[in-house]
Order: sequence, then C-alpha cells, then structure tokens
Amino acid sequence: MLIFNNIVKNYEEPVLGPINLKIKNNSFVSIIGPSGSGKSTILRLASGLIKESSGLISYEDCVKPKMGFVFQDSTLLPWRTVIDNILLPLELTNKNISKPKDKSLMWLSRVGLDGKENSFPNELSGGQKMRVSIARAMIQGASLLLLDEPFSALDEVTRRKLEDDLLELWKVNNITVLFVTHSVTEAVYLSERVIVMSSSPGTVVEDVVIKRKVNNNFDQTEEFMSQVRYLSGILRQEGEGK
Amino acid sequence: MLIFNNIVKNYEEPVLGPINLKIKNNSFVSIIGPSGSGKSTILRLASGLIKESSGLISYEDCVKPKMGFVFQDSTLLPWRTVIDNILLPLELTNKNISKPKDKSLMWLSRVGLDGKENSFPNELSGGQKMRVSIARAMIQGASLLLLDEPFSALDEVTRRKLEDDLLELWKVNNITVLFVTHSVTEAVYLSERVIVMSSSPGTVVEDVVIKRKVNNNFDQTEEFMSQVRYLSGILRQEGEGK
Amino acid sequence: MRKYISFIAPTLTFLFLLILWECLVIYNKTPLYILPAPSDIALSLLLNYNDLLSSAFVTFKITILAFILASSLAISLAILFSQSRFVELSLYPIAVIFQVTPVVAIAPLILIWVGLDNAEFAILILATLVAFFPVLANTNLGIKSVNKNLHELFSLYGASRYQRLVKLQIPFALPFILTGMKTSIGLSLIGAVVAEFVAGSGTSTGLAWRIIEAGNRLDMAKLFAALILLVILGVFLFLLMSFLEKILLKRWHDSSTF
Amino acid sequence: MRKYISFIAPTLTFLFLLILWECLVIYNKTPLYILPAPSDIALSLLLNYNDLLSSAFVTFKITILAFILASSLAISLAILFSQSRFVELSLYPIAVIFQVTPVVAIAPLILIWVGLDNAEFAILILATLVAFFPVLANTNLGIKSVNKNLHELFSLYGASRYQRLVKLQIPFALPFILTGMKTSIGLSLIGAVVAEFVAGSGTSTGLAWRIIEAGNRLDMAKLFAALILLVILGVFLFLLMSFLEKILLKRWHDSSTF
Amino acid sequence: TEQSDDIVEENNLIKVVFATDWKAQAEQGGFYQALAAGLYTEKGLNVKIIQGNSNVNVPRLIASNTVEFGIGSNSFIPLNMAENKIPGKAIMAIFQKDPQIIMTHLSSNVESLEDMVGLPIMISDASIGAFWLWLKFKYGFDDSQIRKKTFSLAPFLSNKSSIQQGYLTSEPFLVEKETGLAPKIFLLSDYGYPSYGAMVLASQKIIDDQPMIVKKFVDASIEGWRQYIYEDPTLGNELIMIENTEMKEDILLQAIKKIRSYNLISNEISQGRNIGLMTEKKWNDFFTTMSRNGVYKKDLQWKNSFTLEFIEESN
Ligand SMILES: Nc1ncnc2c1ncn2[C@@H]1O[C@H](COP(=O)(O)OP(=O)(O)OP(=O)(O)O)[C@@H](O)[C@H]1O
Ligand SMILES: Nc1ncnc2c1ncn2[C@@H]1O[C@H](COP(=O)(O)OP(=O)(O)OP(=O)(O)O)[C@@H](O)[C@H]1O
Ligand SMILES: [Mg+2]
Ligand SMILES: [Mg+2]
Repeated sequence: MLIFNNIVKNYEEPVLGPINLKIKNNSFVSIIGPSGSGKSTILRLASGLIKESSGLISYEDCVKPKMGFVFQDSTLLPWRTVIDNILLPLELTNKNISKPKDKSLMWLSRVGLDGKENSFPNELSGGQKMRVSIARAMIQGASLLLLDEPFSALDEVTRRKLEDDLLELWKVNNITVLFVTHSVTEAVYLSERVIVMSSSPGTVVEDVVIKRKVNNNFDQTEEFMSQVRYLSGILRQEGEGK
Repeated sequence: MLIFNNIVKNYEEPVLGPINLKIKNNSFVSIIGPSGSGKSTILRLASGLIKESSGLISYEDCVKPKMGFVFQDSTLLPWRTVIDNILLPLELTNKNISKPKDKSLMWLSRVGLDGKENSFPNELSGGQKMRVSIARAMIQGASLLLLDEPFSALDEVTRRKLEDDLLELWKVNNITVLFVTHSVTEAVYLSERVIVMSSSPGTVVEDVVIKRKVNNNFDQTEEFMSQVRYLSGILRQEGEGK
Repeated sequence: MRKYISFIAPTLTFLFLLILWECLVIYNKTPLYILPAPSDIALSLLLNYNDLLSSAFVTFKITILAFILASSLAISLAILFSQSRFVELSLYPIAVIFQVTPVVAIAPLILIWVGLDNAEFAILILATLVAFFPVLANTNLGIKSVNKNLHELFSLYGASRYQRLVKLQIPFALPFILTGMKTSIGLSLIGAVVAEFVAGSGTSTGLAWRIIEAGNRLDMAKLFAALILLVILGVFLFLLMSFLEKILLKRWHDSSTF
Repeated sequence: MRKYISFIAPTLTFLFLLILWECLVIYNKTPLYILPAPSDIALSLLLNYNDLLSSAFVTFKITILAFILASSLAISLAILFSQSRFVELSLYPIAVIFQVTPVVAIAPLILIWVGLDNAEFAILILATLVAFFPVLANTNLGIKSVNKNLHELFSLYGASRYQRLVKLQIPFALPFILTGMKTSIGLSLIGAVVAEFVAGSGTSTGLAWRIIEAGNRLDMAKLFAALILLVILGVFLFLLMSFLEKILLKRWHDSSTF
Repeated sequence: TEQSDDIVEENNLIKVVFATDWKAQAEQGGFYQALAAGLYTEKGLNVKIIQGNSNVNVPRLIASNTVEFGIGSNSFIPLNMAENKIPGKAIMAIFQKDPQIIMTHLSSNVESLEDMVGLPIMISDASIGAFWLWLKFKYGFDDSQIRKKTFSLAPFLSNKSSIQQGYLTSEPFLVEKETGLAPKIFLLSDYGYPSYGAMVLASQKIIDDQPMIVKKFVDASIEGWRQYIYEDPTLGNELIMIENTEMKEDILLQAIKKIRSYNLISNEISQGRNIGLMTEKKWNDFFTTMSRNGVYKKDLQWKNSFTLEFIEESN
C-alpha cells in the first residue's frame, strides 16, 4: 500500500495538490491528465526523488519497496553501452542474480533490440532509447513499477507487444504498477483503476475502477469503449474548461 | 518539390535506403513505421542536417526552403527562457518581423502555455517542453515543416487541438509538411499521403494517397477507418515479420 | 543559518588554522626568524600598514589587468580554434609552448623587447603568460562539449558562425570558462608576483618588493605579513570569481548550486 | 590526408616559425648573446647532447612525479568536496591559499622543513603545489555538472555514495578532469623548473640549472637549447595527455571529436 | 641520519655542512681547494659544501641549525642577523673589500657613480638590501632607478646605455669575451663602500658548544684560500668543475687573477698572509656609516654580529 496523504508540491507557485490517494499492493493504476497537470510529479513524489512541500507519503510496513522507474525521457548513461546501461540497477543494488548478462539480453530481445547490446545511447533512435530504459526498469524485478509514458515514443506494434508483456509481468509477479500515459485507451486497456488529473494546480478529478468482464480482446468490447468514452469526456471537459 | 533519389545512409551498418521519394510542394506527407526504421533519419536528411552516404537530395529550384523542425526530443537552450527559446529562429534568420514578442506570445498561447513565458526549460514538464519546441518551429513561417513525433508526448485533448491548428496552418499558408508519427490514425487523419517504412535497413514498403471524401469529421467516417485498418495491417505485418 | 554557512565554514577553518599555528609556534618555541606566529604577523601588519597596503594595491592592479588580458586572449584564441580545426592544430601547441616556458627564463628577453623603462609592461606580459592557459583549455573544452542536438538546431536555422558562437557556444561554455577563470585569477596573482620578482623595477613596488625587502632584512614577520596579504588578495579574488559565477549561471546550469 | 593533418598542421607551423626566426636573426644580424638562431641552438644541442638530455630527464622525472601527485591529490580533494558541502566550503579556500602562495616565498620554509639534503623532495612538493589547482577546479566543476536526471536515477536505485562516485560522477567528470590535467601537466613542468630555480641545491641538475648556468656564462645558444628541450618536453607531455584523453573519451563525449 | 643532529661521527671525522650563496665558482675557490686537498680532513672535519643560489637564504639555514657554516655575502647580513637576534655571527671575511661593481658599457658617458643618479640600473634582489642602501644615502640614488637584474646579461648587452651591477671577478670578463670590449668598471670599495665580502657565518650553537671545530674550519679554509689564490688552484678548480659542470677553466683562472691583482683576500703587503681577517675598526666604520644614515638603529648591538676569536692578525 502506497498512501498519499494531503500531498502538496509547490515550486515558485503551487503545481500539485492537495492529493489523497491509496494505491493497493499488486494493483495496476494509471494516471491520465493534461500535459503539465503533475503526473510526472506524482511519480517522482511516490519514488521519493523529490520531497513533498506538505503532507505525508507512506508505504505499507513503512518499508520503501524496490522500485523500477521509466522516466519520461530515457535517462541513459551516455558512456555505457546498451547492455551496461541495462545492467546498472543490478550493479547498484548489488543483487546477486545468476547470469545477469543472459537476463539482460533476454530483456533486450523482449523490447525488440537484439543486436543493439553494444551500441551507445547516442547511436539509438528515440524509441530505441526508451526501450532500453524500459528493459532497465524491468531487469531487477522491482515490486513497484513507476512508468512515465513509457510507450509514447513507440510505434503501435511495438507498443502493443510491450503492453501485453507488461500485463503478463504484472499478473505473474505480484507487483504494483503506477502508469502514466496520455492515451485513454491504453489506460483503460491496461489498468484496474484510472486516475484523472486536472491542472493548475494538479488535482485528482476522477478516480474510477475499470470494469472488465472479459479479459480476452477486452479492447474490442463495448464495455471497454464506453469507459474510454467516459474518461475521454472528462478529459475533454478538463481541457476545454481551461 | 523535395526529391530523394536513391538515398542510402550507413553508420557502421546500413540503416536506411535506398529511398526514392518525391514530396510535392504544399503537400502534407506522413511517415509511419516501426521504431528504429529510419523515420527521424529521413527528416534529418531532408533538412540537410546529416549527409546521405550515397544518392542525391534535391529541392525544387535548387533552393533550400525555409525550414521549421520539431525534433523528437525537444531541443531547447537551457539558459534561455521559454519566450527567448521561441524567439531564437527569428534572431538567427534576422527576420524583421513586426512585434516578434507578440507573435511568440500568440504561439505560446496556441500551444497552451500562457503564463509560462519566463520559465526555464528545466522547469517544464515533458509535454510542455515539446510544445515550446513546436511553437518555435512555427514562429518563423517556414515553407517546409519537418515534424518528428511532435505530439506523442501530449495528452489527447492538447494533441487534437494542435493537430487541428497544424491542419489550419497548412491549408492557409501553402506550406509543405513532412510529419513523422507512430499513430496510424493521426497519420491518416492529417495527411494527404502516408509513407510506411520497414526497418533494417529502413525502406519504404507502402506509399498511399489518403482518400478523403468529406473533410468535416473525417475521422468518424468508414473511409477513414478502412484506411487506418489497411495501414495498421501493413505495419503489423512488418512488425511481426521481424 | 544555511544561508550563512558558506561564510561561516571557511571563517571557522581559518580561525582554527590560525589558532593551531599560534599554539604550535608557542609550544615549540619556534623562533621568530624561522616561523613567526600569527600574532607577530598581525603586529607587523599593523606596524607596516601603509607600505604593505600600497604594495598590495600595486600587485592587485597588475593582477586584474593581467587577468583581464589573459582571459580575453584565451577566450579569443579558443574561439579562433573553434572556427578551424587546422588553426587549432597549428596554434594549440604554440599556446602550450607559452605555458611551459618559465617566466624566469624569458624575462630577460621580454625586458629587452619592451625596454628597461617599461618594466611594468614587462610584468604585465609575463603575468598574462602565466595566467592564460587554463581559460584557453577550459573554453576549448566548453565549446567542444556543446550538445550535438543544439548544434543541429542552429544549423537548421542557417545560423552564421558568429551567431552560433554568441548564441550557442559561448553561453554553453560559460560554466567551463568561469572555472578556467577561477584557476586563472590565482595564476594572475602568482604571475604578477613572480614577474615582479624577475622583472620588476623600483618604480612600482608590489608585494614581491616587500617580500624581497623583508627577506633581505631577515624580517620574517614582515615577510609573512606580505605573504598573508597576498593570500588574502588571492582568496578575495577567488571569492569574487565564485560570486560572479553564481550570478552568471544563476538558474540554468546543474553546477550552479554552488 | 585528413588522418595525418593533426600531425602535419603543428609540424608545419613549427617549421614555419623556425624558418622565420632563423631569417629574422640573420636579417637583423641579432647578436648571439641576445637571441641565437635556431641553427646555433641546434648546434649547441648537438654539442651538449649528453648534459642536456640527462638534465631533461631529471626534470622529466620530477614533472611526472609531481603531475601524478598533484592529480591524485586534486581529484581526491574534489571527491571529498563532493561528499560534503561543509568540507568544500571549509577547504576550498585553503586550496586557493596554496595556489596563490608563490613558490619563491615558501621554498625556504619547505627547504628547512624537509632538510637541505632532501632538496629533490622539496622540489617535488613545490612542483606539486604549482600543479594541483586546475585539476581540483575542473574535477569540482565536472562532478557538479552531473545531470540531475542521472542523479535521480542513482537515487532511485539507492546507490551508495561510493557507487554514485565511481559509476556516475567520475565517468561524467572525466572530460573535465582530463582538461584540468592537460593544464596541469604543463604547470607540473613549470613547477619542476621553477622549484629547481628556487630550491635546487647543487645536487639537482635539471634543466633549470642548465638555464641559469648557461645564462650566467652568457652561453645563450645553450640556454636556448635547454629552453627548447623544455618546450619540447612540455609539448610532448601535452600531446601525451591529449592522446590519453582521446582514448579515454573515445566514443561517448561530444568533446571527444578532438 | 637526522641532519639536525648536526654533528655526526663518521670515520672519526666530524661532519659539518657549509652552505654557499652561489653555484661553485672561483669566488668560493678556497673552500673547494681545502676540500679537494684534504685540508679539512687533516683537521678531522668531514665538510660538505652545499651550493646555493640567489634564493637560498643562508642566515635562515644557520638560524634553524640546518647548516653549521655558511657564506654571508656582505656586512649587512651579519648585522641583520644581530638586529633580528638570529643566533649566529660572522667568523671570518674572505674578501677584504666587497668585489661588488657597477658597470657600464665602454661607450657610455657615465664617468662616476654620481653620474648614474636617475638612470635605470639593473640590481639583484639581494643587493637592494645591501650596497644599494649605501648608494642611496651617499649619492642620492633612488629606488625608482632599480630594474631587476636577471640571471642573463643579455639585457645589459643589448642596450649600450644600460648600467648593471656585477661581481668584479665574473661579469666584466664575460662582457669582454662577448663584445670584445671590457666594460667600464666602478668598484664600490674604491668609492669607500666599507663592506667585507663573502664572510663565513657560523651558528651560535657551534660557536658555543664546539669552538674547536670552528677554529679548525677557519684554519683549514684559510690555508685552502692561500693555496688557491697564491699557489696551485688545480685541485680546487677540478672539484669546482665537477660540482658545477657548467663552469669552465678560463673563467676560473681569470677570476683568480683578478682576486690576486685587486688584493681582494689579502693586501699587497701581506700577500697571502692574514687571510680571513676582520677588524673591529672596519666593523665599527661600517656600522656607524649605516646607522648614521638610518639603516640601523643607533643602539643596535653591532658587536654581536661578528667574533674575532677565530682569526688572528699576524705580521
Ligand atoms: N549515430 C548513429 N550511429 C549508429 N546508428 C545510428 C545512429 N543514429 C541512428 N542510428 C540507427 O539508425 C536507425 C534509424 O534511426 P532513426 O532515429 O531514424 O529511427 P526512427 O525511425 O526515428 O525510430 P524512432 O521511432 O524510435 O524514433 C536506428 O536503428 C538507429 O539505431
Ligand atoms: N523544477 C520546476 N520548477 C518549476 N515548476 C516546475 C518544475 N518542475 C515541474 N514544474 C511544473 O509542474 C507542473 C507539473 O509538471 P509535471 O512534469 O508533473 O507534468 P506532467 O503531468 O508530467 O506533464 P507532461 O504530460 O507534459 O509530462 C508543470 O506545470 C511544470 O511546469
Ligand atoms: Mg510528465
Ligand atoms: Mg525517431
């Protein structure tokens, strides 16, 4: 359980809050909202990278879970090859994983980058960098995944494949996913719960549990469509309200 | 007219080509394709930022048109405020525009960033940076716009608004637009012609003219849907063929 | 409190060091003529107040002039280098030559060249030679470190070389340049003193003059008083540069948290 | 052709300068005792081959030692600074003090301290003092310039200070450090020479000593031969550092196009 | 071994260190002669000569007991030591008159020291605190005339109107060798400059604790000088040229000749006797001249700057 209790974040002016949220363990929660509404800020607060201006963030058992974070801009070390970038979390957490190299090659292949392991970041396309960053977030088996628009630089085929991989991973491994996206369909398709933000300052305007009667081809169902329409409507109101 | 004649680009290995393309003046052409297929590379070749390994790129009348470029990663000068970043092209091309400040404020407002003119880039969210970058590309009234996934970091409302703004701009000003996206719907919705790339090395696998009987609410029509389905099918084949 | 720490911390260190020094000298009964205690030095500073301050001012003047000269020279040179790889390859070694030629060795030549009556000018030249290299090397690095993407942006808009320089390369290189200058300002001071040692004249009597004078008279307290003034001047100039850096880099650069 | 230009360009400049120098000396009939022609110097170099080379070697040795010492000291200090703002604020001014204290003035103290029999050690200390600051300032800048995003990445994975240092800060600062070292290596050489000037006893026989003695005896050709050796040494060391830089930064850094 | 233990037995020889003020040259020839000819060893001393340079501050080395003996270039130095209560004093004077000269080019129209008032003169750092003071009050020279003397003669040679200080035994020879013309020389002692040159200074510690060693050192040095100037300097010169590989024999020989012809270490009458001699009268002269002109306070214990106990006049 990750709890946001009256969280406010101010820079020169207030940008976020107050936010009250409870993210249950093993849930898959998406955050959508206009650009600049504070989605990234929420993830950074959740991970402890920035400090809240007021309020309290707490984890269940008061232990910070092991986190994987895909930043909005792929944050790769320019002096490391792709594979060494992916191995970084293992090095830093001193995790003794058997065959780390094999594991990272597996992830590299899952994000469709076989053969790029010895490239440097500046030799990759935008989407490729993002995919390396995704592989890196996945490799250490985090129990809380914070994903900031991980797929928005990807073409639809790759994206769909990675979405399904992510769902698979989530189901099998009992992890919690906090997923920022600006695609309503993606949010509805993937998550159990969608949080909609509005901006200036960012607050939660809607917080819905996604109803999902079938799992196969959920995105072809009317149930899916109606929820997408509902959320899009809210978003549109938000956007035009400004 | 922008002509790609047998263009090949190699780094250590071949990444693109051979490509043969003719982009008519005042046309709106989208490029879609898997991540890493060379879409960005094509834009950079077209703008002359990188040199082709072989082949010839030529412009009509052999004059390089005035270009606006939205890079895949918003390339802002970190020491300049938002407004000064937007004014940069005017400074560099020494264009004597009346009231440049007003014009840039107008663009800033069009991309939904009123009030952010004195922020520095590191104080902006990912989508906000991208929007500054869009405003910058627009301000000098280029006759060739090269847009590399300009809207992929944006929420759907902002995106839809900017898409319509772009179409408006294109229609009114007789400009040529080369538009990279990974959204098939976006490509079909916006463009007169869609080019589909495949990867390793990047080549053109499909080049279709978009049929558009109506203009209003085109994206609600079956004509629209069928073309989207057709292109998505090709893309899926490409993606799975790998 | 946090606001004043940047002032308190160094002051505390200084005080601590001074007290340690004083105690060691007293405890070991170190004679004055080997190492005077801070109190002796302070006394001498008070007694020779006038001499020393006016000398410090002379040295200060030359330092500032040399620093400005060296910085502008070095920045111009680095800019020239950035314009042509050939020029860079041809001239960088020459700059290295000037850096590694000891002032002591070329002082006679410079003196001949400017004439004995222009000893001050000779000092200025020598001090400049001592100080210019760090700025050159750092500006060079800064200009070369400019992000490829930003360069492409400028190419796209057909920026002229001049525009690229003043709107991209210089602003980007600024933190690098300023660090070079922070090294350089100390070297200017050193250069001004050393140059006065080797090429000075009796018409302008900077701190080197006082050091020699006190050394000749074996007046160690005064010698150290001059040295301390020199050091204070150095630290002052350094802080000045740090302050300038803070102002110039204010908001955007990651290193500007200083 | 392009490949060799980095070799041809400086060589051409040198040749050009040498020829110009020779012509000027011949044309102006400059007397030997003021400025010998390159040919005179070359001759003297040949005649005093043995002496000069062995002196150059002595200077070279001290330079390298001082350089290594200064670099490691400066890098360690900068690392220490990066660990605590308080330490940085307290100690940076001390580093500035050491930078601005002229070697000439502290040489006697150091000599007394290490003992006259250890003049070489005194020279080493002095040369190190001369050389350490640019590396310190640049390493400091480099470590501070580390991208905020990258820092966040490391925070996220709970990197220890040590890991952050060796896996993030040092690699990131590498280009900065190397530029500092490029300045520093020249200063080490200068420092070795100047320190020998001021603290060398009869037993040390580096290039400084050749320069003074040749100067005393008005053997300008030999003096310049020693200077030229010094300069060659300096340029050689600089090129060595540039080469090292090229290897270390190979692929990733924007500035590594050098 | 720790050198501040100053005296260490070694083959039954007592080790002492002697610091000169310059690289090995004829002006220190007698000491090298004594060393090379084994005169010190005969007296049971193991002398180590450390060559100095313009930056080595001999009084400080003596004060810190880093060395037992050292050279004091002129009479100001022992007085400065007394003024600052530095424990050490002059025990003998090699040059009875200071060989300091001022030189001009032969073509110069400067005819006397008075003519130099107002003209730029190249002066070394050390001299600013020495004979320059005398020139100032005697002729009205002013600090603004001072230009730094570098280690090179080139600035002098390149400008026919330049004036520079020098050492009687070295610069004139070099100038003549280079230009073919001997420079015009103004020997300060000819104008009444009352200083000794090249005194031997000893630390107070060794004077108090082991006067015998001091005496032995003085005696052997005197004999060394006698041999070097008035007999065969070969041994000394060979050692000098080993210690200072840049030194050449012609320079050494002409310097010896000059020392003899100018009677620098011993006057015409005594010709090799009374080397090292100092007299209270000459010290008194020097001090009164200087103190009268404000260089020293009148109450300075000037007698503390030297001791005559190790040298005696003979006839
Ligand atoms: N400097 C470089 N060195 C080597 N390979 C490069 C370099 N730049 C790009 N590439 C390769 O060229 C290919 C095409 O890159 P490009 O950026 O054009 O792809 P893209 O279609 O824009 O992909 P995306 O949708 O991910 O942005 C990629 O496989 C990439 O790895
Ligand atoms: N360092 C900062 N200083 C000042 N304001 C900031 C800073 N960082 C973020 N902001 C502001 O906080 C707000 C929220 O930013 P955030 O990055 O969380 O938005 P977001 O929802 O992730 O947007 P996007 O979809 O564009 O990524 C924005 O308006 C932004 O301008
Ligand atoms: Mg964001
Ligand atoms: Mg791309």
